[in-house]
Amino acid sequence: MEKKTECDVIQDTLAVPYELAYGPTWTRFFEGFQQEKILGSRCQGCGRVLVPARSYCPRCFVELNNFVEVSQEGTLMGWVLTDYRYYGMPTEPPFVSGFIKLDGTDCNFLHLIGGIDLTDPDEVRRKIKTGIKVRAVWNKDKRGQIMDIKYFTPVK
Amino acid sequence: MNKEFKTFKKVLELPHKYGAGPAFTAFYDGLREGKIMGTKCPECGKVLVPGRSMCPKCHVAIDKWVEIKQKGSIVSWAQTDQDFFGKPCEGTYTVALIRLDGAGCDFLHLVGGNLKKLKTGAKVQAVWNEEKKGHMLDIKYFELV
Amino acid sequence: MSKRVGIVEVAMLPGAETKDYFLDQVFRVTKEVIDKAGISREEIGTVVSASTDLFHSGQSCANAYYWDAGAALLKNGSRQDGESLFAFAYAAMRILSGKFDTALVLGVCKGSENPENDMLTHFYTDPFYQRPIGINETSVAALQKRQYLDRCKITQEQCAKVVAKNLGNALKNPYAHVKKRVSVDQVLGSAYAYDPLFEMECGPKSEGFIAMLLASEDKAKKLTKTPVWLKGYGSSMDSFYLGDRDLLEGQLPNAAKRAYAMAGIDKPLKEIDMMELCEPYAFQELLWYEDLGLCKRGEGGKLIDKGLTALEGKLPVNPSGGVLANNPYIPRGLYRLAECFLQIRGQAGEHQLDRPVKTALAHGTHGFAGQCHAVTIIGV
Amino acid sequence: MARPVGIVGSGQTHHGRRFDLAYPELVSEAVEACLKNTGVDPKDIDGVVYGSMPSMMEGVALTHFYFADALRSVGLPILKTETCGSTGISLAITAYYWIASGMADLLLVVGSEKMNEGDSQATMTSILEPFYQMYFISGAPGIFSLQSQSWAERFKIPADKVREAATRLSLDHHNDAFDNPYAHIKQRLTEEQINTARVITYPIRLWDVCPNSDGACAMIMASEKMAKKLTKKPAWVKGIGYAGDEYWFGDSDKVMWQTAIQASKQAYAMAGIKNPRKELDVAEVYNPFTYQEMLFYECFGFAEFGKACDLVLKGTFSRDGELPCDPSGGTLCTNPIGATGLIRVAEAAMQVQGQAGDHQIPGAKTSLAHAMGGVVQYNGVMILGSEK
Repeated sequence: MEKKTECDVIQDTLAVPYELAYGPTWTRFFEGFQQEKILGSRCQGCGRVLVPARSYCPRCFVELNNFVEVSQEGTLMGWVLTDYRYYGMPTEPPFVSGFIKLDGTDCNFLHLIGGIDLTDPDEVRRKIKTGIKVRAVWNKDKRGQIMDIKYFTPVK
Repeated sequence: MNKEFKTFKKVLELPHKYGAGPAFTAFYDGLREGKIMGTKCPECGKVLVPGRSMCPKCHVAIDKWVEIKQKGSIVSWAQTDQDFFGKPCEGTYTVALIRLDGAGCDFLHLVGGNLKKLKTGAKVQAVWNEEKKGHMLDIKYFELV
Repeated sequence: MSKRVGIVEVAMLPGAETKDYFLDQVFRVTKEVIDKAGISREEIGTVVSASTDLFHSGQSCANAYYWDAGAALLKNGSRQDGESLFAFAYAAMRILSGKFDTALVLGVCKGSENPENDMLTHFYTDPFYQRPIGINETSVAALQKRQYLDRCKITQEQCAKVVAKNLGNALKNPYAHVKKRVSVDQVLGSAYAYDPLFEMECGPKSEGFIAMLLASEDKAKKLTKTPVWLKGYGSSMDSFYLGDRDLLEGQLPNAAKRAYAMAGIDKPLKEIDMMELCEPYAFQELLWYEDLGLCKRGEGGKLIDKGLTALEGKLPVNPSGGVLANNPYIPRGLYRLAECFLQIRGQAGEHQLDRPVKTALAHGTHGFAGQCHAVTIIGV
Repeated sequence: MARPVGIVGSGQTHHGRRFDLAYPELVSEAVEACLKNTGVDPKDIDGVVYGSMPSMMEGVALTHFYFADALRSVGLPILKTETCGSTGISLAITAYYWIASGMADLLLVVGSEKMNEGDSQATMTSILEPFYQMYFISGAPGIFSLQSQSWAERFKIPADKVREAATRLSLDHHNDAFDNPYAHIKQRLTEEQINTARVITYPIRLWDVCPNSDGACAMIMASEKMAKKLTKKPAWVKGIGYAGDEYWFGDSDKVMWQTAIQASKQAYAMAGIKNPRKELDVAEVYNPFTYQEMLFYECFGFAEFGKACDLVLKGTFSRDGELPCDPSGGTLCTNPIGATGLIRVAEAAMQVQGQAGDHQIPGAKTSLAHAMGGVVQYNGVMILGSEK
């Protein structure tokens, strides 16, 4: 048989279904979302307020079973503008993901930054800067999931 | 924990392009021509089917291709009428390890047609689909002789 | 170099499927073993976990997800993919190297979140040859069983006896998933999963969360009055394509040979007091008896006929109920080892054997028809 | 004390887009090259350590089954180590402990990835759970962009200066890759081209980012006795460090990044290194992104915090600089993920063995290899030396 220089390629898409359990802590956290509340947990060991709420502190390794409502305003600690489509993207690009330190908390919360025109990258860079204050904007229709917060928008 | 918590259903969809490499490409080319192609290891002389680019025992490169007989005998078989993920056929599914005449290993494929006399050791021969696409299932199944 | 590695403590969750959150379960079992051993998270030297990416977890890099829940924060840790006895062995190696005093071994698999095992094991196949034929672990087990019945004259009744024995044992095991008494006739009357393999001969799909604390000889003696020592370990891998293998002459004898040599065991039937074997398909337990040197090839059926491996037999096998009663795919090897540990300690509870257990063997296997085996021997 | 462990040698595939081979054949290419380079008799091998990144990329679950024959592991004990992006270095670390424990004398260590067969962006996203983080981290470029911007902001480094330093790194590494016969991207670039290339995620541009490569790397590691029998000049494992932090990205500081700092400190302590910039002769830093590379220089103590740009621009890390970094072209030019960390170790070993060919750093005696993985979570460091 003659040796081919081009080899065959088989194309295929695997689709594998999973059903993930929320468990008590995520359930409570997203119940909070339905009342437009962001819930965190205070660690009795290190005193840090962690958000989203947790069932344990990774550093102190103690169980946490308290929920504290945290501020819906915070400081933007970092951000990234994404202008390409990918598997699992939250919304059509362009969009900005941000790293937000909600007031009174001790870690950064991840969400979208929006409420401004995102089509011109230079304009985005003028309006979105690390260190600015941002505030949560909620969707009217709440389904008990992370995108119930539409985005965080810069506070004038 | 008596309370039932909700669940999140997700389907992971993973697109893949698998490079078949020289050995499977050659094997598929054989299927396109209605042939079952194997290779003969220059060291141990074992005939392997499907053909390989390297002998899994001697680890020497192989490029000597040989056509394999399309008849053989059933070494083992398993059967179900139920549906299951990845089932390649309708109705009764019979998968078998078949020792093709002259081969040094078993060939995995389906057994079909009249299955009344199906048993270990039974003689079978390949039945081909009319249209051949360079795919394992160009051989429709092996039928009892 | 540490001379020996001891198992100090173990904690595990039952196999029944729950709607609990994955990370909560990892945290709970990890915290439990740490508390039982009376140490702090900081004192743990290293963490080696076992899990698998995507297919049995729905997530890539699954170990990144449970890293902190598994007490590994800022630790030099690692992960083994697929087989939890690998994680045990690797953790033991880390201690034997002299670089760590303690090691936490984790095995996690949330079966409740996954599709059926047969869908996932279908992806063990190569995309070119075996996948289009539609095989999965169960259909391949049926191919293996056919050869066992044909070549070794094992009977269907003998295979069904394994189910009756193991599920009977599981009735008293609080960690077992399947709890029902079944008779040989019920097994033989169940539908075929794939002819000649009965549905009731197949293990379930279970959850598994297990944490085990290991320590160097000196440290283990400080942490517990009753450490259980690692005596021997061996593993071995087989060829990939089914047609290239003899499904009855696999690699378990090789893995066992290595473990026996390390443990100094010549006559396993005499020198080992109990075994926990990984038998996702009932007939495999009989085949494994032979591979482990308990009897000659083809005589596995006689062993079960004689009741030799029953709870009250000479060498009880799977007093926990085995994988037929609880099948958390990845950690199932570690569950076997945990049962051995508890039996040696006399802490197995209601299903504690009625005589002292000094040496025990735990076995893990994964892959089609036992492509890979791992054997661990522990003792006082 | 642990038994000394040495690296005898290694073999790599020609990395790139390899649709000319099926995946097991690609693995085999590296294994056979390694056996040829080292002259090891396969019968002497006690066991195999294998790993890739996630199974998702391959579309085959538990690939150690699939590659059993190519890995020459049939009949042998095997360990399957996987720690995401850091898999490669974790493989070498696994072999180290296996040999140091006394349970093996000679191991074959193999890492591989076929990045072009799967959807690497989708794979990256599937690392994240769908409750919270998955939506906001747009694959590797997104997360690394976030990290680098936070770094520049923290130390008030002007954007122009960061750009200039990143361009210098990109230019150097792409030039270096021409001296590495196995490198994937071989492209002569100009500063202009790098500075004006397409933005991936601001401020990261095309030539700041690694490619998707298909490739494999195999390495032989051995006990002291065995290593000395097999080669006159083994590379000895002098130090090991590894650490991981929280899964939730917002929980820990990724600028003065504790896992990178701690992993390097552990490795330095074991190797007795006090001043890494002076005592190391060459480093193979895992650098899929130019910006992030500078952050590593600082965490590893090659530069003070906030000062990496200055040293890059001074040429400290260039081929003829004080501490040459990634003379192989690094991850920036070649990234078959599961193999990448092992390639870093193999390259670092070749340097102290004097076998790095055209990209040899003359007289190198002590080297560092590094890999990173997880949701910007893991760092592993290995120090190698020509003296035991």
